[in-house]
Amino acid sequence: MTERGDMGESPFEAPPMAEQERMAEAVLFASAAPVTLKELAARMPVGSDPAAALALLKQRYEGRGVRLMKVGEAWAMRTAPDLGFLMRKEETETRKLSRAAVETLAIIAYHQPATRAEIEAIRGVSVSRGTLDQLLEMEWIRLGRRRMTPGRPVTFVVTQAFLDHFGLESARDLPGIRELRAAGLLESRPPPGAMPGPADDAGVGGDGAEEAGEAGEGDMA
Amino acid sequence: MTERGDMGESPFEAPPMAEQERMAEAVLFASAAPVTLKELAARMPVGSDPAAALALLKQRYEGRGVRLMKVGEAWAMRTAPDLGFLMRKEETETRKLSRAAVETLAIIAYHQPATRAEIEAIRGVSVSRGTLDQLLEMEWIRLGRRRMTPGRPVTFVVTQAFLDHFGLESARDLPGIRELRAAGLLESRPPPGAMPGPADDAGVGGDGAEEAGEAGEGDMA
Amino acid sequence: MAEIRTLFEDGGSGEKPQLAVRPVAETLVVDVDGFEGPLDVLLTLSRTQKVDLRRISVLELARQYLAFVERAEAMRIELAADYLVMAAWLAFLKSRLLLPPEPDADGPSGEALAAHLAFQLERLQAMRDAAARLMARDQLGREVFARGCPETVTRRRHVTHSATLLDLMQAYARIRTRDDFRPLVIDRDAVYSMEQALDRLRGLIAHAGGWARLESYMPKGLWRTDPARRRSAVASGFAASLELVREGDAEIRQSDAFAPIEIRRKATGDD
Repeated sequence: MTERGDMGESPFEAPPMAEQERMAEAVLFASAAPVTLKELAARMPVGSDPAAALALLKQRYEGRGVRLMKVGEAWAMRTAPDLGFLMRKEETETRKLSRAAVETLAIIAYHQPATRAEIEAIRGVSVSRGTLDQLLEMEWIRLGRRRMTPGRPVTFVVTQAFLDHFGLESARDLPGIRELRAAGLLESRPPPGAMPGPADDAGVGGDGAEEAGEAGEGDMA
Repeated sequence: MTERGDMGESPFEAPPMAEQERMAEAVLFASAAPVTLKELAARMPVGSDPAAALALLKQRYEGRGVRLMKVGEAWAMRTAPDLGFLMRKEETETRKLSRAAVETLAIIAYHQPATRAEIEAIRGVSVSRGTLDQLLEMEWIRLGRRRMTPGRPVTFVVTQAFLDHFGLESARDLPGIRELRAAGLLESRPPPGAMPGPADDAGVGGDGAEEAGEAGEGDMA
Repeated sequence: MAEIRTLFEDGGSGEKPQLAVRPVAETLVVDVDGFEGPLDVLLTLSRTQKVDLRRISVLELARQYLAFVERAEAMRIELAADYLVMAAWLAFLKSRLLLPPEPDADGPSGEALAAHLAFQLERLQAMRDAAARLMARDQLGREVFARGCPETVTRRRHVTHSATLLDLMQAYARIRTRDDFRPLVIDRDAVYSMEQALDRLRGLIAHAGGWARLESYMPKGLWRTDPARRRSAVASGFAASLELVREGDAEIRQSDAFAPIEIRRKATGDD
């Protein structure tokens, strides 16, 4: 096991075993790659017994946060596998919700219960499945009752989690169009063409409130 | 992989001290750069006492081939300096610093925070832009706070990488700094009257510096 | 300040003297490019006195420095300005130290100036010694080593999406005002399609009794006020009315050229 034979007779006396252990420890620590017995022997003073030093070292690190491991024909120090969780950094990254998702969410909040077709009609573009899935997964929207119209489409409503996140008591607390305008969030020019949706005074979140008066005039058809 | 739940009954109960020591050991061992207490605390389970774990760890590695060292506000595992000869293979090519750079570095370390004018007053020559650039690039110095004197000059201080490189716990542990201070050689003394210097107003920014005059006048031939 | 070296192109020996074995006095001129400023020259000159820097003879030092400058001038070596400034200052200091102080002389005494110069030299020497001690320390990567194969910390990323109430309100306001943002939509704002007109007309005349002007069934809002839209609405409305007649659902009439077109549901028709 030892390679002492390779060294031949030495005029120097090998350092004490405890010292050899320290040496092996330092070499393994500083080495970028696992170290073979041969490499270790080449670095340690003539007459050293790297195998014995490693055996001592292995024993010393038993049960510690770091251990001496054999990697193929070489040796390396590695963190104990049960502490692997320390080597992971959990990072929570907060990203802005996409524009499509925010708009879809806004429409559902203001018009709930809203069908997909309604959302698309208001946004003027089709709503991707992914957007709704994301909002469902975030638990900001959930499925409401089916609309009693041909095809019985599903409706979407906002959840309690949504209200909690946005600090709302209910969806009715969302500022109306007039307030949005007063707050400078809406331009004062009238929308091109009458648009479906709750007018200033239209209750938010009615149950499929009558918006029929204007339906068919705008994009909703 | 062990998750936090295995550590104790409650997720808020810190693991036993021996376990915390293992964790600190693993984290420090795995990192080439010094790890701050704060980083360590962030990685260890809630309620852990990284400082206490490090104290235990430092004791454990006393006299070993690898040591736990304090570097500024951080901690790092480093090989014992007496074993450096074994690691010749790992030796990194360090850039030769010019005499001007070495002197400038020493002046910043011993006088920090030091302004450029102060460095020039001590060396009696102007500091070339390249010298400071080199030290900044090596990350051995960095910009400190501006001096609250006319012109609000920038100051330079040494970094954690500097401390790490020279095995210093803090700038207070610089060799001979106490003696130099006791001898008054780290004080900034404005010259009496006009003295030639690299800059006209290379006045050494004063924290209540005394006039000279106490240096043996009788010795003047 | 200009590089000292460039000022001594003709006098430089090409070799930089070692700090420890730098020749003094006699060979100063040829090796002057190895010096870092007048303070460095003074510090080197002071070594000839072989005394503690605190006990140095500044007067003697001043003499040596002035001799050094004279030599440089004799050899037509152009000295950097600060060497000359130092020479002038030392000449002044020399006179102050040699002559008895004038009773009404203002400014610091020769002794105070000399003391400060001695302090500067001592401080520079102290910093040089400190630098040497610093560089003699065990250095990372030379005597002391860091972990050779650091384990990388894997980062696990959790992405949380978030939006503020303001985002929500702005998004809604944006939709309601139909501002510039209309992604991937073919802009047909100004086009009132035949299908739209048909739907509208069909729905409306079903409830209407008698003859009514076709324009009265036109959509409201901008479809009436905006010329481009109005044109489209009129055209589509007329085409739709013809279509309804063709289908047998409506009748239209016009009393005269350019007179209003009237439309009504065909009494017999049902839908």
